[in-house]
Amino acid sequence: MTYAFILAFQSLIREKWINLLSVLTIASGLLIISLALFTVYNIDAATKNLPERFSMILYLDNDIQKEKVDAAVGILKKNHAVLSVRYIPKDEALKELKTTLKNSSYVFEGLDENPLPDAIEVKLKKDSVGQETVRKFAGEAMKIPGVKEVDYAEKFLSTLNYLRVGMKTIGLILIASLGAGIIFVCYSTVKILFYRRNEEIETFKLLGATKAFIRTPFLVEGALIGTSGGIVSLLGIFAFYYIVLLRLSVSMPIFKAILFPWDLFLVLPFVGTFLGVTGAAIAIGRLKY
Amino acid sequence: MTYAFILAFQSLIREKWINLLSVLTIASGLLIISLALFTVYNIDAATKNLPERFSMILYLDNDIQKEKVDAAVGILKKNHAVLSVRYIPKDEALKELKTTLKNSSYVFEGLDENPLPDAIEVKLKKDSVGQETVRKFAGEAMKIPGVKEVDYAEKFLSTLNYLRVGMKTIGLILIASLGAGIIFVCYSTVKILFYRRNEEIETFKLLGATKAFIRTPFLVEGALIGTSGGIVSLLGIFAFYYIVLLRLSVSMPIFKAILFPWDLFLVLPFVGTFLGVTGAAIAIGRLKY
Amino acid sequence: MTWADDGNNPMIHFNGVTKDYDNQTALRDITFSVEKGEMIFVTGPSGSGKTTLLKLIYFAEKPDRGTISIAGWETGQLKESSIPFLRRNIGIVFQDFRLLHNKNVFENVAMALRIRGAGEKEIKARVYETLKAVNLRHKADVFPRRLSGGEQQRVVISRAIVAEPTVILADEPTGNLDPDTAEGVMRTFKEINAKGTTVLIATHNRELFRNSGRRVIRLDMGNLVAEDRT
Amino acid sequence: MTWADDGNNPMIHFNGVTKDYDNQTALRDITFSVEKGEMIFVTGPSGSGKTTLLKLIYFAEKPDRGTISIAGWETGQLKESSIPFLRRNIGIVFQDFRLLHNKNVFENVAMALRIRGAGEKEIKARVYETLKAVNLRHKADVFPRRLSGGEQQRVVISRAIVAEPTVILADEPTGNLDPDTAEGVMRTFKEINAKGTTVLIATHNRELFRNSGRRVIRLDMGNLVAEDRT
Ligand SMILES: Nc1ncnc2c1ncn2[C@@H]1O[C@H](COP(=O)(O)OP(=O)(O)OP(=O)(O)O)[C@@H](O)[C@H]1O
Ligand SMILES: Nc1ncnc2c1ncn2[C@@H]1O[C@H](COP(=O)(O)OP(=O)(O)OP(=O)(O)O)[C@@H](O)[C@H]1O
Ligand SMILES: [Mg+2]
Ligand SMILES: [Mg+2]
Repeated sequence: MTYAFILAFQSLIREKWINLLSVLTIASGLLIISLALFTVYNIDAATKNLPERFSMILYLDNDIQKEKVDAAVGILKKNHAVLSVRYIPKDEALKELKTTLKNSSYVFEGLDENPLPDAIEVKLKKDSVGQETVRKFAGEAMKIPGVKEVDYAEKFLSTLNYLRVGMKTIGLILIASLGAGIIFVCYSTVKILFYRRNEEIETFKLLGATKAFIRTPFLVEGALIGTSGGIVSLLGIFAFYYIVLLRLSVSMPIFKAILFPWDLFLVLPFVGTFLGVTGAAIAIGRLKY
Repeated sequence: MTYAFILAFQSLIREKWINLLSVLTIASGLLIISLALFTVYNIDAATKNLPERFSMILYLDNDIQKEKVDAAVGILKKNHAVLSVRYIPKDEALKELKTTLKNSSYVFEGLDENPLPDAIEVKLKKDSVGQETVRKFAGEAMKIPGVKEVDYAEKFLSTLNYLRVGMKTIGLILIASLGAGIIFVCYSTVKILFYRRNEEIETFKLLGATKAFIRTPFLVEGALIGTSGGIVSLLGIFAFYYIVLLRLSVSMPIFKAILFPWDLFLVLPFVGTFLGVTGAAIAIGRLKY
Repeated sequence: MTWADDGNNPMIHFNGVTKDYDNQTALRDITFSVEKGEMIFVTGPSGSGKTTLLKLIYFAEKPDRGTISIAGWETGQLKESSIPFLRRNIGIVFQDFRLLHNKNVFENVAMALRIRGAGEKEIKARVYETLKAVNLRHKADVFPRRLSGGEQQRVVISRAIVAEPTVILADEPTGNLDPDTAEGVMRTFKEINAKGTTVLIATHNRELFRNSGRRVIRLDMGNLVAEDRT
Repeated sequence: MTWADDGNNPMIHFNGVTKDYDNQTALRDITFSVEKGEMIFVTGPSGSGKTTLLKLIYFAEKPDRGTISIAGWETGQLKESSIPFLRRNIGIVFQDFRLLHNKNVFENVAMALRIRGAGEKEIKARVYETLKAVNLRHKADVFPRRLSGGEQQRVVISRAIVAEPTVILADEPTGNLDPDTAEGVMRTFKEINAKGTTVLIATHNRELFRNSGRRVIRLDMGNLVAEDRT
C-alpha cells in the first residue's frame, strides 16, 4: 500500500506536464462551476426578498364611510394570498406624495383641498406574487364594494418572472455542460496516463502483480490530481473573492450585498477527489490477464 | 511536405484522447474569452449611449425676464462641455409633471396658479459626463445671473462610473488569465506529444532526418489542434447564440437589444491556428543532434 | 496460493497444443512434458515458435487447441484471478527484456519481490546478492538505457531468478552476451537447477546445450521436429 | 551534401580517442583506421565499449579526447546542421533495434528512404527488394510487436541497407538469429561489401568472423587489446 503511494508520486513527478495540465483543467472547470453556482446563489438570494417589495393599491370611492372600509379590509384579510393589509387615509397619502416629490413639493403649496382618494395597501405572500395570481386577485378585489380602482406594477412582476426563468436556463446549461466536461477531463487524463504506461503495466502483469497492485497507484494518482484541482479551484475562488469582490465593494457599495457561501466552497477539494477517483476507475476499467 | 501531413494525421488519430482533450480545452478557453469579450462589448455598447440620458436642470428665479433667460442660454451654449440647451417655461414643466404623475394627475385639478419655476435643461457632451466635470459645471452654472438652483442625478453618475471601472477590472482579469491559460494548454499539449515521441524522434535523428523533417509534423499537428479548438469554440458561440440568446429573447425582450458581432467571432479558428503553431514551436524548442 | 507439490504430475505438460495468430499458425499439435527439476532446451530457427511456446506456459497466450498443464493446473480451467499467483512461481527472462525504463537497475530487480509483497530488508539483501551473481552490483543505481546490451540482459536474468521461482523460463538469455559471460550465466542456471528448480531455455546458440547431456526440443515452422538428448 | 570521394583518406579514422560516461571510462585512447571498402569486426566482452565505438562513428556521442574523422570529415569541426546529411551515408543496425512501433514493417524500412526524400515508386521497389533479401517479404504489413525477435532484427538490417549507404555499422546483428539465418545475413553483408560499401560489425559471436580472413579489433574494458586478421 505504501509502495502504491511511492509509485503514484513518482509518476506524478515524472509526468508533471500532463498532470499540471489536468489539475489546471479540472481546477478551472470547478472554478467556473463554482462561480456559476455563486452567481445563481446570489441572484436567488436577491430575488427571494423581491416579492416583499411588491404591493397593490386599492383606491376607494370618494368620501367612503368608515364601516365600508372596515368591511373591505376584513374581506381582504380573509384571503389566503394576502400577507398584510394597511388602510391609507387620503391625508397620509398626500404627505407621502409630497415626500416623494421632494424638491418639487411646492407644487402643492397653493392647494387647499386634498384631491387624493382614500386607499388600501395590500401585500401578498411570497408564493402568490406571480403574474397569474396577481391578475386574479386584482379581479376579485375590484368586486369588493367601495373599491374604485386597483393599481400595481405589472412590469415588476414580469421582470421578476424573466429573472427567474433566465437564471434557471443559463445556470442549468452552464452547470450541466461543465460537469460533463470535468468528468471527461478526469477520464481522459487517467486514460492517457494509463495508455502511456501500457507497456509497464503489461510487464507488471507478467511479473505476477495482482490487479489491485496495478490499480492502486492509478487511483491514488487520480485522487491526487482531482484533489489538487479542487484545492486550486478553491484558491481561485478565494482569490476571486479577495482580489475582485472586496476591491470592487470598496468603490461600489452594491457589491457589499453579495453573499459568499464559504462552507459551500470548502467542499470543492472533496468534489475534486471524488471526480478524480471516479475518472480513474472508469479509465482503468476491467484489467485482463 | 505531404509526408509531414500524413505523419501529423496518423499521430492525431493515434493519440485521439489527448488530442480531443486539448482541442476541447482550447475550445472552451477561447469560448470563455469570446463570451467575456462579448459581454464587455455589450456592456460597452449599452453604456456608450447612457451619457445621452444625463441632463441637468437649472431652475431660474421667479418671474425672470426674457432677456435674462436668453443671456443665460447664451453663456451656457458657449461652454465647451455643453451639448444642447433647452429652455422650459413653467407651463410646459407643469404639463410634463402631469404626464409623469399619470394616474394621480387629479392632484392638480384644483390648482389655479402654476407653482413651478421656469427652467433650463442642459445636456452635456459624452466626455464631460463624469462626477468631477459635472460638479465643476454645476458650480459655474450657479454663478450665472438668474439661476436659482441646479439639479442633477448624482446617483446616475456614480453608477455609470462604477459600471465602467467594474467592467474594465473584471474583463481584464478574465481575459488575461484565460489568454495565459490557452497558451499554456497549447504549449503543454505539444510538449506532451513531443515528450511521448521522444524515442521516435531520437530514431528519426539517427536515421539522418533533418530538423525540418522532424519539426513539420508537430507544427502541422499544433496547427490542426489549435484550428479545431477555434472551430469548436466558434460552434459553441453559435450554439450559445441560437440556443440561449434567441430562446431567451422570445420570452425576455431585453435580450433583443444584445449585439452579436459575427465578424469578430469568425476570426476564432485563425486565432486557434496561431496559438497552436506558436505553442508547438515553443514546445519543440531547439532540436539538438 | 502457492504451487503445491502434488504428487507425480510433470511440471509442464503440453498435449496436442496448437496456437494460431491472425493469419499464421505459430505452433502445430505440440506434445511434450518437462519433469520437475529438469533442465531442458528449446531450439529452432527464427520464427519457429519458441517464444510462443514460452508465452503459453506463462499464460500470456491461450492455446487454440490442445491442453496445457503447469504443475497440475490445467490452463483451460484456470480462474483469471489465479493467474498472478501462478506467475509468481515462474521467473521469466524475456527475449525483449521488458525492463522498466523509468526505474534503476535495483528497482527493476526489486520489482519481482515487491509484487510478492516482500519486506524492504529482504529485498535489499536478495537484490544485491543476485546482482553480484551476474556481475552487476556496481550498476545498481544506473537506469537501463545507460547500460550496454549485455548488461541489460543480465538485469533481466537477475529479475527472473531473484524471487527463487519454481520454474525459470529463459528466452534467448545469451543473445547479447559474449561467450565467457554466457558461460557464467549458464553456470548460474545450472546451480539453481541443481537446487530443484525447473529450467527451460529457448535458444539457437548451440554452444549452450552442446555436450550438456540435457534434453533438447527442436521446433521448425511451428512443428516439433525432434526431441533428443545431446 | 554527399560524401565526396576525396582522395586517399581512410573511411574511418580514430586517433587517441577517449570517451567517458558519468563515472566510467567507456573507451580509452583508441587509435585505428578502416579503409574504404573494408569489412571489419569489433569484438570484446559485454560492456567493453563496442556500442560506444559505433556511437562515436555516427555522431550520437562526442569523444572526450582525441579526434575522429569519417570520410575526411573531422567530427570536432563538423557543423551541427551537417550531421543529418552525413548520417545519410551510414546505415546502422542498432543493438536495441530502435524500430518505430506504431509503423508496420514496410514503413519502418521505408523511413530510411523517406528521410532522404525518395519518391513513392522508388521506395516501394527498394523496400520490397530488401525485405525479400532478409526473407521477410510476407511480413511487410505486420507491426513490429507482432514479430519474433529474429524477425525484428532482420527488419532493422533491412532498414540499414535499403538506402545503399557508403558505410554500414552493425551492432550485434545476429544476436537473435539462428546460425542458418545468421549466415544468410552475413552473406548479404559480404555482397554489399563486395560492391564497395565499408562494413563494420560489432559482435561477440566468434562464428561470424572465424576463418573469414577479415581484420578483427578486440576491446576489453575500453582498451583496444588486439588488432588481428583471422
Ligand atoms: N503477437 C503476434 N501476432 C501475430 N503473429 C505473431 C505474434 N507473435 C509472433 N508471431 C508470429 O509467430 C511466429 C512465431 O513467433 P515466435 O516469436 O514464437 O518465434 P521464435 O521462435 O521465438 O523466433 P525468434 O528466434 O526469432 O525469436 C513468427 O512468424 C511471428 O511472426
Ligand atoms: N549512456 C550511458 N551512460 C553511462 N554509461 C554508459 C552509457 N552507455 C554505456 N555506458 C557504459 O559504458 C560501458 C560500455 O558500454 P557499451 O554499450 O559500449 O558496451 P558494449 O561493448 O556494447 O557491450 P555489450 O556487448 O553488452 O553490448 C558499459 O559499462 C556501460 O554501462
Ligand atoms: Mg523468440
Ligand atoms: Mg553493445
